Amino acid sequence: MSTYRFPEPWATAEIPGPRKAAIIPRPESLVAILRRANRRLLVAGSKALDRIEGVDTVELIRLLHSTKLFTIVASRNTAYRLEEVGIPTVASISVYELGDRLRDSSWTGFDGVGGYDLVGFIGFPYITLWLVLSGLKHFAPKISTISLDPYYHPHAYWSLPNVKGSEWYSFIKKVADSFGVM
Amino acid sequence: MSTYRFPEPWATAEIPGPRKAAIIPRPESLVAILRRANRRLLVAGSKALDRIEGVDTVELIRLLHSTKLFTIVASRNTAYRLEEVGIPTVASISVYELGDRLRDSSWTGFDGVGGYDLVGFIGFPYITLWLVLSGLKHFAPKISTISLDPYYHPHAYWSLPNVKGSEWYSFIKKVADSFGVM
Amino acid sequence: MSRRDFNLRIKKLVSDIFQAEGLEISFGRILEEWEEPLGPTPFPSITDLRRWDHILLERYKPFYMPFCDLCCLCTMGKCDLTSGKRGACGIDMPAQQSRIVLLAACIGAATHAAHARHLLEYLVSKYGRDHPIDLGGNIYVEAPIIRLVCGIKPRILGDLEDALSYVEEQIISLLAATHTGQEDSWIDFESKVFHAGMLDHVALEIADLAQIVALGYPKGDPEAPLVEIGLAAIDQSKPVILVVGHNVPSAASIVDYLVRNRMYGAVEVAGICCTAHDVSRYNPMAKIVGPLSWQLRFVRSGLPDVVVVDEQCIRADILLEAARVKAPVIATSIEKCMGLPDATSEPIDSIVEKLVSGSMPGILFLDPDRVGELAVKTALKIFPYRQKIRSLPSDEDLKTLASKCRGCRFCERACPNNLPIAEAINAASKGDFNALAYLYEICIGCGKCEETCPQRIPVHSVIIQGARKIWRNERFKIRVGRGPIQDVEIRNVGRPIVFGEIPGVIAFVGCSNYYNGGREIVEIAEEFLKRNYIVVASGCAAMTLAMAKDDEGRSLYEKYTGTFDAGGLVNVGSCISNSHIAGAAIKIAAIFAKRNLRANYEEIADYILNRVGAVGIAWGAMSQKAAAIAAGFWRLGVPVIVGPHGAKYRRLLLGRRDDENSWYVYDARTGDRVYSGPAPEHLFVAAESKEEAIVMIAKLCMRPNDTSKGRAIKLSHYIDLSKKYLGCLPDDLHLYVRKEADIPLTLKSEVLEFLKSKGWSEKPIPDPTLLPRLVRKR
Amino acid sequence: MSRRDFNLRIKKLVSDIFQAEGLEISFGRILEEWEEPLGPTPFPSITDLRRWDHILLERYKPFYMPFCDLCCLCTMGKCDLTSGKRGACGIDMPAQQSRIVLLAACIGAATHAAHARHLLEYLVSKYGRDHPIDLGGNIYVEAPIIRLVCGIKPRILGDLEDALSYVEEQIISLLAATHTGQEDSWIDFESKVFHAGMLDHVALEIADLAQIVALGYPKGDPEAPLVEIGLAAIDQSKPVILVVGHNVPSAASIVDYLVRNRMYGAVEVAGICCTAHDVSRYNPMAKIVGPLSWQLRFVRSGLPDVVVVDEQCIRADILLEAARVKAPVIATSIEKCMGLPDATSEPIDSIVEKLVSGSMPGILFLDPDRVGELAVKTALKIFPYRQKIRSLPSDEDLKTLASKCRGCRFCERACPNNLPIAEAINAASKGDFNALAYLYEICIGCGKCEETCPQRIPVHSVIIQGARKIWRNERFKIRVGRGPIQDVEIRNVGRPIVFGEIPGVIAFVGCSNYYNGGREIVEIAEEFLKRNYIVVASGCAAMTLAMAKDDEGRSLYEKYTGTFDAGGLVNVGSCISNSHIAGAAIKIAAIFAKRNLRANYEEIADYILNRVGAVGIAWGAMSQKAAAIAAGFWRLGVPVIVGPHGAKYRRLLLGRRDDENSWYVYDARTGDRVYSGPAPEHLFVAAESKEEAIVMIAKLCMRPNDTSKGRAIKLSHYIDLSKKYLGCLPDDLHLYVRKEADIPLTLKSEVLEFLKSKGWSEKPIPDPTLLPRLVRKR
Ligand code: SF4
Ligand code: SF4
Ligand code: SF4
Ligand code: SF4
Ligand code: SF4
Ligand code: SF4
Ligand code: SF4
Ligand code: SF4
Repeated sequence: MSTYRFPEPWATAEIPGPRKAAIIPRPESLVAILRRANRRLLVAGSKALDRIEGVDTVELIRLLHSTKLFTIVASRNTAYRLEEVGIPTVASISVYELGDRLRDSSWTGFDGVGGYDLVGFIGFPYITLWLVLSGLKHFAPKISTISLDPYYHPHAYWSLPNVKGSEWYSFIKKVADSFGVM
Repeated sequence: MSTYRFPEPWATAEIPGPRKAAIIPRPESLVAILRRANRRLLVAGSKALDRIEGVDTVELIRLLHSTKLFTIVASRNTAYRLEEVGIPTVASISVYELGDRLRDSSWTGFDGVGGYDLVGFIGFPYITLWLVLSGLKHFAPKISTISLDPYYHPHAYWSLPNVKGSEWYSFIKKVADSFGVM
Repeated sequence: MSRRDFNLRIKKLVSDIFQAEGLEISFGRILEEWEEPLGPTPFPSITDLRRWDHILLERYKPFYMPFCDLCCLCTMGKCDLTSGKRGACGIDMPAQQSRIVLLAACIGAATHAAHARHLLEYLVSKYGRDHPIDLGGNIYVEAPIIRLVCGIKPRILGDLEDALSYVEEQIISLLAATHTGQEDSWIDFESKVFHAGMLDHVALEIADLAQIVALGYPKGDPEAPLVEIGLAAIDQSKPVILVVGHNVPSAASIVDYLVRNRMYGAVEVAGICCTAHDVSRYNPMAKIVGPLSWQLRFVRSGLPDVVVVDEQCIRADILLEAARVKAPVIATSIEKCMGLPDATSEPIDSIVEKLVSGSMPGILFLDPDRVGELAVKTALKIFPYRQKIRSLPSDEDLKTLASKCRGCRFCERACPNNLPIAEAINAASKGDFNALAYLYEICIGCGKCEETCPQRIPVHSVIIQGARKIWRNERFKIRVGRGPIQDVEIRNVGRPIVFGEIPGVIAFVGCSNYYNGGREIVEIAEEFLKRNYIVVASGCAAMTLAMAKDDEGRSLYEKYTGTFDAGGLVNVGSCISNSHIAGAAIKIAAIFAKRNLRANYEEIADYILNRVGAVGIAWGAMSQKAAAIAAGFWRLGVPVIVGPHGAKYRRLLLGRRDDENSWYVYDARTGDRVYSGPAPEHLFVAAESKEEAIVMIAKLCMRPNDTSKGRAIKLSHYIDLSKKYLGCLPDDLHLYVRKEADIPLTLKSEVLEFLKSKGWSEKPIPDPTLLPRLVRKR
Repeated sequence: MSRRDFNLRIKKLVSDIFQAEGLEISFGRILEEWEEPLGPTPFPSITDLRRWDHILLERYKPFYMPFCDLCCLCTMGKCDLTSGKRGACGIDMPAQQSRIVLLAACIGAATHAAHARHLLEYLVSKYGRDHPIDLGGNIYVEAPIIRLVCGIKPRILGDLEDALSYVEEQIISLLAATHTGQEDSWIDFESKVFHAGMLDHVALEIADLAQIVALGYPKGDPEAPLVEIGLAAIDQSKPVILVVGHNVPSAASIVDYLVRNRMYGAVEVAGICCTAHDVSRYNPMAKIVGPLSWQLRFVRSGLPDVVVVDEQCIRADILLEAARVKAPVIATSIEKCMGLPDATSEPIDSIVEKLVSGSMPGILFLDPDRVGELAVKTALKIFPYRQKIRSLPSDEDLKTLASKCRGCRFCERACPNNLPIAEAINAASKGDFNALAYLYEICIGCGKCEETCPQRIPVHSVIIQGARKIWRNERFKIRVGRGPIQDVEIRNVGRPIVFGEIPGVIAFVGCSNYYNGGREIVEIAEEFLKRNYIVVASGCAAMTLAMAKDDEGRSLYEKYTGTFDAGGLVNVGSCISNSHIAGAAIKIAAIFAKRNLRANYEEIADYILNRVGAVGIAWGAMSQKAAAIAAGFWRLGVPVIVGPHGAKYRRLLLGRRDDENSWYVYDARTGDRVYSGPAPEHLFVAAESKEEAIVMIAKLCMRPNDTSKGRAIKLSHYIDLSKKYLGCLPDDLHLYVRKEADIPLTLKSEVLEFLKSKGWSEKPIPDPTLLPRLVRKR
């Protein structure tokens, strides 16, 4: 990954502070992280229907979905379109409302069974995710948040670095492949 | 250098922003930087008489002095003691006053001949140097500032990383050696 | 002021009267000569409404999204507040975030208070303390906010000073609470934020009331005139004076001078930001360029010959930008002196000379009454020389400039909206300017792209020039700010609003820091106008609403009436006119529902929260003032939706629809605790997308007090919009249906099926209140 | 207020009088009934003294050291301001830094103004508006700052309200200038900072004057009583009420209740921070624990049984810390509600019950007059149960805790002073606590070390417990704050100060954020006391000066007299008593030099800058208030030195001794421009070390007006101190010798030799001024 050595926030000025996301250097690392988790949530954002860095984001969500690892939720404007293309979401919810629930340690999740220990995010405007991840970093200390967008997100617990679209695609693809799909 | 991969400010919270000092990875790099410069100033700070990270800072200043590269100035409380041990200073000056002159592009230096293009700092309380380097980063854009203290100084143009005292000593020693001294 | 303090103040007054008998008359009038009894909280101090605030904040808890991990406010810092750590003063992250919110709200409220102070001093000096506050025959409740908060009824300009001194004193105390080692609890910081918001609204009302009555603005006229807006509305063949800012005296002085000297028509007066609103309220011959984000593009276009700035939201580089097109700047406010020499006491002609010759790029001139002469003379004299010098690249240069781009994308990474600039520049280098034109439509005109470009490409100028075809036709109509809502309008719509038959009042307010361009709020507004909601607007948002045309070339203001009624689009005016939006909500409680207004804040706010389906949309809120205005709405029980950038205000106030306990109210008839549904669900929320916002607006208009008929109407819109924009039935529908009668007839089977799947059953419809003391039978 | 505005106000008053005849008396008195003619700038607005500010700022230019590369104040940000880039609003880095300085100064000034407002309202309610402002027979110029700034002469408490309303209104306008899109020039931001500072001083004077005259504090008594200070001064065998903060009514109420019920002696009243100063001025039986940095150590010691907090500089975690030692907290200020339930209207005994039982860790109680009863009853009742529970580790636990340390040094990296903690903990794990004791002496008690320790070692507690031998003997004497300087003292010292025979007035003020412990300022102060400088002190610094003993066990206050005269050590009191320090400088101009005082700011400041050798030292300045206080001194022409952390205020105001042009003044006799030497060299400077500070102080005491005799004395100290602490002759000596007669006799040959090496020649001694209008012959 060409930008691996530059863990700067994609939006240059959005410097967070001393606690910054660890870079996920290789697909295998992400695979390992995913395997370790128990209850995984994937959140598809308000830009998930757009091409991001030239990549069809929905395609990546489909790949992630096919790993069968995730409960999937999506931003209000996104959810039904994912449903339409065959990606089931358990809820359509504002990412801020979601953040507000995630930071409540007594919240029992969308199935009423319990909270999530790993939450991946994909398909967001940079600033929206930056802020929500900040809220979670500070107030949901037990959740591992992962930015799966092709931008370094310092407020996440784990983040991809800033990468080109093609690299992003192949990264996610490799992760999905490791779980034996397609 | 063991901490090479952690270019965090030594004072954890003193995060500056998007523009951060480049690490000087090896003594040879510093040697190259020094060779490229024309007018070099070395500033010994208010802590230069103390042991820093267990190292006799005056000894390091002596080493740097012996390269004959630098005009040396020192903080008010430091200058005469350097003189006493045979390290000549052209001035004893508050580092803030010095910063105020350095940012004045019409200032002609201590010899009236011209400004400095490279200014090294050694022997400072972390926060003092952090602030002065910030002033210079923003308002003396043409000067390459170098933190020679064993702490990463993000506001410098070049900085050592956070290093142990022994590493610091041998780093400076090697630099001095390259200029054929001792 | 606490009860005790109020009594003290009365005592003090009495002793004054003792000393100076004559006083009895003037203070007596203010405190006594008004039929309405004094409510419990006249001139409330920080803690007097704290209980109400805590009620709200227990339901609408802040979700903090720290904008920075650090605190850097004192010399013990920076302090790292991550992972639950406390700073050197002992503060933790929630308190620190709410502290910064309070700081922003104080800055905002202070800005309006200072604005009101300058304006009031000026108007009093010019029109006398005794100038009556008379809004004409249709408006008797002249100052709903001042009556509500202060418990006084202002009759003359001078009376407004009492309210203003109170506001100033209270803001000082709030600001003090942000000092290191003061407030340490998030909930009390937030309560103080609400207080700042309430004070801000008082300041807004003082300022707008004063200028309406003194300067003869429209007094609630639904048929206020239409004026022109847009870059292309400005006639280049004439000398152009650009006025930018918020405080109208200088701009009014220009108009006066032109009128007095019969030169109107020979010189264009063009405004940006609220001064534009207000000068067009003063004289509809003035033109409006656009909202604050139009500053760079208009100045660089070279059209303005003189730039007159007053205060607030004016670019900090306006002097530099104006100098690049050789347009002199006249600064007129003590709050924005710009380092310029003070020429107030110099003879006008010698100043004109200096400005025209370019020996001075600008001056500070602090006499509003003479600004007109100075600006006009300068404009007339410089006009022949300037020849509308531009600082935009020529068409030919565009390609050359664009071809310097190395595709590093630093511009995108600096852009607040991370717009796809590099791609557009790349296309431009090949002669295709369409992508630039697209950028123009969504760019907020901040200039950060070009500040950061290592190739020194004037990116923003490239965008503007690339989009010249658009702005050369940018010419629309906007209805001049009409000011307050008439009492009679309130009487007409009060019932349908409170009972839900008018499905909601939607206010578009605030700045133009849009995430995705201004077009979105036009679409949102029209969606609701078509559905017979009442739409009101102010400030930059009111301008943006004008800046689109339908197929017949009409703007929304031409398509919809200016009446405060179903399907009306009401431009109240500038940012300080936001007071009339809050005022309308208050007047519904007072005029329609006959609740006591005077110093009766809690009850009125409780009324509005539970009964008045009003929602504020600040889609591009940028400023500290916007933060204060929003806070004023929160305390009053009006929810506010911001666009994606609004989340940068550091926290949202979110309800939890999944937490049943949050939504119990008292039934005022019985005292029972009754589940009322999550209505309104949030007090302050950012929407991620236009689609989400539209559906959210419809939802936030529901109120516990809705009659079944009203609820059915509101639900039909909610459901319809949800289907249209989100492709599904709302998943929380069951929480809003209390009785079968609430279900819109046409959707009955579908909804019933959904309700069944949720195990729904009927619930009582309460006479809702959150205040135990309002329960009638106990 | 501009001239015009002032006239308006007069007009307004006249019309008021017209309406209400009785008013004539009261306003007439304020404006007319005073022999001194009204100067040019009564109630100055932001721009009225701008010219003076610009004169100062052209000489003393800010050297900005940005504390952050970013701006995060609005939703268009964060903006990157590095490399000359401008933010989305167009602002650049110098403007942004000065904007933040202004914000801090506004917060500081607002805190004092709110403090003054609360206090004044309380005292007026209790003692009446007519309570006379009478400082006794030795003080006729009762309110030098108010007279100077406002042009009024307050005779009763009520008169102070006029000045306070002015302060509030102006701060609001300054705060407004920090809003996005307002001021954009660093020099005008800095001018506004000066304005904030001047307003702050007015607020300080209002507050201290009001409490002195109403509560019967010492009125400039040089022999104000000595009281005890230090942890060991507190008698553990009694119930202890700790009062923390700044606003005295609650603390006074405790004393009153004890006195009224003859219980003084049975309960200890111990104070931290300014409330401690003020309660000891009220009743010298109260004891002082120490400055703000003593909060954690004292609470953790378990000594306090009840903690009563009012406002300002109180730790944000005090409730948590107090709960750990089971001491209930009573919050008493609207500015610090702490999220606690408001129990003001509950019966005292039921509150006591809740606090003692622990069912509530604290309450908010907003009736100062009844706080005494509440606090005392709670203390008496809880005392037998609490048994002085500590939250410090036991001696045995110390080693165990220390041995958990992994040497990661995160504590050091979080410590504001990067203290060598890990080493000390390591030594402690081996049973050697000496290094801990050393840390105790220099630690500022912030607790960041333990917040960050991954091993959860309570680092600060470990330090305290390791140093128990020190604080178990921490017991000293401090002279109670005496308040103002007497007119007769001014008369005595005016001449020697102005002509240089008393070499300087040195004020130790501000907080205890020391870089290297408090001991340093004791050393600095004593150096100058021994040399017959006048030393004054206030706030936390005045406490620190007491906290060291000589070989005979005496503190500085016991060794030096309390007279404002050569070699005197004058504790004026709390932070708001800083007004008397500024007041003394002003009174020198007014009483000694007979300059008109009333509304004559520029002339008096020019006088002080050029003639009064006064220097402020805020060695541990931490707060926004300290920033405001310092700014007040700058505008008045008094230079301020801060310790190393003070550079975090984001900029210094530095003169350039190497730039000859900066140092020309007018000779008031001739109008000639005369080189006056760099005196004073800086307006605001941080010192890197104690040694540098000492020499700098001596230097900054020189003034252009010094007679040769005076200059010779000042130079002899400057040279002597430079040799003693910096090992050499000052390198700028030649700039301060105007005539041979300036050279100290004993050093003549040495100095002459030096002068020769510099090519020195004699220069005239001017009658110095920076104001052309003060030139007598033109
Ligand atoms: S105010 Fe508190 S958290 Fe902020 S820098 Fe100061 S000590 Fe740290
Ligand atoms: S001017 Fe427009 S394109 Fe440039 S950074 Fe600002 S919003 Fe983005
Ligand atoms: S910053 Fe400049 S060079 Fe880089 S992509 Fe943008 S326009 Fe091109
Ligand atoms: S709060 Fe703002 S100014 Fe302070 S460190 Fe963070 S980004 Fe920088
Ligand atoms: S105030 Fe200006 S510099 Fe600061 S964040 Fe807003 S736009 Fe950026
Ligand atoms: S409490 Fe003392 S040792 Fe600990 S971080 Fe603060 S100053 Fe340093
Ligand atoms: S942070 Fe804790 S573990 Fe690390 S060195 Fe300090 S005391 Fe030891
Ligand atoms: S000196 Fe500083 S810390 Fe002490 S009381 Fe005053 S402002 Fe607070």
